[in-house]
Amino acid sequence: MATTMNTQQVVELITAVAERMIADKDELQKLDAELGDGDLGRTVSRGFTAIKEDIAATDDPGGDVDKFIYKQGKTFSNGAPSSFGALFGTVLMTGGKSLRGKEEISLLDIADATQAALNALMERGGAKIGDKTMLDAMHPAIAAMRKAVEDDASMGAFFRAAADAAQQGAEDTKDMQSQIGRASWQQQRSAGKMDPGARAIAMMLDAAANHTQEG
Amino acid sequence: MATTMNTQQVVELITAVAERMIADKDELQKLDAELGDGDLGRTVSRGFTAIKEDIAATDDPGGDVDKFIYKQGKTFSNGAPSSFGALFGTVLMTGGKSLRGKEEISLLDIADATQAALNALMERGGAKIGDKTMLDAMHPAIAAMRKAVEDDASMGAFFRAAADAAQQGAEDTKDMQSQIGRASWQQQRSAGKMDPGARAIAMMLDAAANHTQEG
Amino acid sequence: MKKILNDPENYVPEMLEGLLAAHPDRLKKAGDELYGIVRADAPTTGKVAIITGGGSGHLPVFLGYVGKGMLDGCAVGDVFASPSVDQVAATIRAVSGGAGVLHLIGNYGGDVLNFAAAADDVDMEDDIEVATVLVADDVASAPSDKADKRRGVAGMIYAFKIAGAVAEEMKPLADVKAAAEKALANTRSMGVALGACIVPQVGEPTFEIGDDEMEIGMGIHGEQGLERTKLKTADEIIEALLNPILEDIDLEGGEITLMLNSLGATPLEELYIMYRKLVELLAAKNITVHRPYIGRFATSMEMMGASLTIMKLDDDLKRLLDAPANSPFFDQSQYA
Amino acid sequence: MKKILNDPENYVPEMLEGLLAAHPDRLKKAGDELYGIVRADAPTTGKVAIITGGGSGHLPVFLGYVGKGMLDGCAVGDVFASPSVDQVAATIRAVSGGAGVLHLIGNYGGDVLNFAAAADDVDMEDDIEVATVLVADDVASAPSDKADKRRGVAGMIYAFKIAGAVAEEMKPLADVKAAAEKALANTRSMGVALGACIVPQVGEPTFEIGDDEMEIGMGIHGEQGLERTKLKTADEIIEALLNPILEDIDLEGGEITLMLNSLGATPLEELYIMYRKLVELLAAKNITVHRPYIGRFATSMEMMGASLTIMKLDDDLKRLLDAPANSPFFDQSQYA
Ligand SMILES: Nc1ncnc2c1ncn2[C@@H]1O[C@H](COP(=O)(O)OP(=O)(O)O)[C@@H](O)[C@H]1O
Ligand SMILES: Nc1ncnc2c1ncn2[C@@H]1O[C@H](COP(=O)(O)OP(=O)(O)O)[C@@H](O)[C@H]1O
Ligand SMILES: [Mg+2]
Ligand SMILES: [Mg+2]
Ligand SMILES: [Mg+2]
Ligand SMILES: [Mg+2]
Repeated sequence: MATTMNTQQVVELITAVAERMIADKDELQKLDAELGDGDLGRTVSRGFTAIKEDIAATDDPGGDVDKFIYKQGKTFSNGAPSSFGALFGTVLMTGGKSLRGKEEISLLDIADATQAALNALMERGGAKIGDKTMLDAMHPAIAAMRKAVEDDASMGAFFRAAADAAQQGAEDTKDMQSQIGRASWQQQRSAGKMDPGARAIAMMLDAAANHTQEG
Repeated sequence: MATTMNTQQVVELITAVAERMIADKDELQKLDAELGDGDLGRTVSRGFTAIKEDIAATDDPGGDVDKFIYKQGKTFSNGAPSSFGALFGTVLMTGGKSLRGKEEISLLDIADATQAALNALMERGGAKIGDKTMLDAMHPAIAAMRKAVEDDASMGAFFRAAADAAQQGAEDTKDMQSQIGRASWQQQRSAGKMDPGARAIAMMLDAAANHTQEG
Repeated sequence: MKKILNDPENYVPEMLEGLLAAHPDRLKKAGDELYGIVRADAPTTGKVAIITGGGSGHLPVFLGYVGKGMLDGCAVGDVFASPSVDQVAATIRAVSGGAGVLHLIGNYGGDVLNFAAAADDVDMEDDIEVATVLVADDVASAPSDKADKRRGVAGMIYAFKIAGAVAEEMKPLADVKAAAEKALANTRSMGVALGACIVPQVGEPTFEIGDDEMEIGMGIHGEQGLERTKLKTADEIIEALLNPILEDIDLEGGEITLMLNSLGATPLEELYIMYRKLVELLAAKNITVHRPYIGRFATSMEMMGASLTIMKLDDDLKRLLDAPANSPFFDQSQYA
Repeated sequence: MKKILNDPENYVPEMLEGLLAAHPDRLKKAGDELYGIVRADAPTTGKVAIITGGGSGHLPVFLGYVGKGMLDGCAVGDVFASPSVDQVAATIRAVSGGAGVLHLIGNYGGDVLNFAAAADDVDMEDDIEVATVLVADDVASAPSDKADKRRGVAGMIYAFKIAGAVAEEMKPLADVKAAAEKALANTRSMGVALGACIVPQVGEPTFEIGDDEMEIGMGIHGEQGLERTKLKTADEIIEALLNPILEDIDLEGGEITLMLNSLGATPLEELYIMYRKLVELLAAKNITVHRPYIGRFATSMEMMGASLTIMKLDDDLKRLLDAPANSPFFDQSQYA
């Protein structure tokens, strides 16, 4: 099985993730209502709907893979202008930039792009690992991705490992106290609740794993 | 049995009426909620409480009967400044003025004073008989008072006849359409409901009848 | 009852004490009378004084319009109740500058009677000349052949503004009265309620209204309106407010000012949503809008709903409307 | 959901269309961008431009302070949501008068990120210099050793007013920024909620609160507060709002201005009842009040509750606070 993706495959992957996130938005809505302001479900559904619309509106939704991913970052953040919208937009934009010039992307490229995105998030948003954010799902996911690359895993196994690690990371946020964003205003009371952004990341990776394992 | 009252007896009569009106204010509240703004219970209880307080605060609550009644009119209307407060204040003030110079008041005096008050109300408030107001209780009550005087009735019988006539007048307001005051805004929808001010007049006369029949 | 208060019986006096503490540069008591609120520099010698009054619970109505370019004083009643004769008389005495006093009040029985009795008192006791103009702008409350029976709502603010501007020009009482009458002859209002308010001393809503209902034409004290229906859209609601006004006064092709007013809880956002449709409807009749007032000008505490008031303009009314005015609740500066 | 609206998805664009129809003399779109509202005469050449932005549903915040003496423009988000990068960038471009632009925004993640990204865009694409000041005045949202994490509430209005007055004096960007920072260093806020509001696109209350409950320190989007208790008296509530502020900033013996603000449904009457106690409490600490603002300045649609904001004054801040300002929502004329 292939361990690279061309633009068309990336479009399909993102579309699959988008479907899943729109379908499961209520779970995120509820988590964000507990810890934040309850709009994360709306944010992901608006952001991914904007991406789907953009893909549908473009004759050849492919083109250069780096530019495509970058553009979807802009689309996501303009379509869903909340914290997560801006930050996940940054993930895609930074990820796209880090793939500059590639025709096809490898699993290692994906791990590297996710790492670049993580760094950019920390710079943009000022959060650290352990602050109870989406970073705490991305960080273990990257480690799992690298390990999967080392182990010559299939693309499906690669995303499955990343998804599981992200989910564990999301679970672990329950024990953390929010240090940043809306949830930080809850101070001690934030303990015990799962970070909705971390769960969103885990959910996306799970959708990616399902999609690539099917294939 | 006497058919005149001195100031002291008027004080006792007004006090008895006051007690009754304060006790039964909820009935008026409900009628006014149907046809007006639901404050008539509060109005009568505030007005009569002010009168009771004024009586309690005065060493010799008697003095000249005309001045006493006039003063209680001012007290009532300042203590309960709604339509009914102003109008019933006018009743007492006009009644007091019409008794100018009297030491004792006869039943005929009371009928004449009530007639004077009715005239003043029509002038002040612009309502006519049949407009569905307190006038429609006072008007038949005056006729009954005059008949009782002709019949040499006792004071108790005099007030009982007036009270019954007033109550019949209040019942008859159900068939009228409000032409004046807040209730007139209900236009056709005012039909079928008893005028709260008319009922208040009937209730006062009933209290007066009970008091004087006891005596 | 969800309200920020202490003893409900002290709702009005405590509100007034807070008001006087907040704005001592602009407002004071009428002598010793807490229930009489007048300009800090009252009386203004030689100027006709304008007073209003009525029940509390409608801020900025009534006392919020006491200030330069508008009212000289206001007699304050308990929540939804008239001020007393003595309170009105004290207010008159505190503002009288020797040129007469105009009573500019809503057409509510208690207020009309008590202001009239107070006018008698100051006429007899102080030789103060009083003229009276009643505000009766709510088209929902009586048909046009009984227009004098209508109750007064937000339209009174236009009368305050116009008559106040004329008084500020030091015109005589007859002119100030005529200006108020002219403003009101050109003014009509119509309201809608979505949710009730609670009179503090009562503790329960003034009326019941279903979660999906509204009432067109309801009065500002919860007086029954014209029609109880399912909640309609913003576009339908503004049309239901505008149409009875257009039927009552000919505005076609003319210039108007208007007041789109929240009864309290309805947010400004929703007023602007309605306004969007309103200008469309007016444009279709070639009616142009000058200086729209959109906000909370006459409320019923936390009542949910809105009212629309329209005043037809001519050059004269327009000039008087544009004149500056200032109170702690209403500031129309030279800029606007 | 009891709201006057058409399609909930159109709540914000219809509101903006109504706004622009109502005030074409004072406001316009940022080019083609409906979600950017700027002064009708923007840009002002040579003047530092100040913009803000954030979610809708808080009128007069944010766009209500676009006007002479205050802001030049505002990027508008959906209800309780940030404006997008493109919307912010369009707003910047429409107001930039060549002297730089100050972002003066609440400390909310989405807004902070999107305004920063827009600043990058206009820096790279248009050579516009942007400085940013975050409003973080709500003492309930973080302890004083983490004051930079606090959220921004009504205190931003003082920053708009002070920085706006300095910009109007044609001072450079550094001075305007410093003025905003100084105002905010002197400003603290604290709120209480009695009842929730409904986000139109959600259709259900943002939080549940019992009929006899209140929550001290709740955020303006329903963010959980410090303490949920039984409904207290007005005197107790204002003390609960004041005390955390006094613990956070030393005001004893000084002069302040203050804003006693209704979150929407709470009537002005109740603000004055609280104010009565508030001046008493302040007087006991020898704190004097200059120019109190009492009304609806920063709301959450029909939320019931109130907030208290205090800004400590010196001669400089006082002069800038007193400077005239004018918008369709805020008019501080020469009179007052
Ligand atoms: N500064 C930050 N850095 C990284 N992640 C963040 C940051 N701020 C918020 N997040 C993530 O965003 C999620 C909330 O997103 P969202 O609901 O859009 O926020 P809001 O409604 O407060 O704008 C959080 O659960 C967290 O994972
Ligand atoms: N102009 C009037 N003339 C005679 N009676 C009147 C008049 N207006 C009102 N009333 C009487 O007053 C009663 C209502 O009194 P009240 O509740 O005090 O009025 P409101 O609350 O409207 O001021 C009516 O039921 C009617 O009997
Ligand atoms: Mg959120
Ligand atoms: Mg009544
Ligand atoms: Mg009444
Ligand atoms: Mg949000």
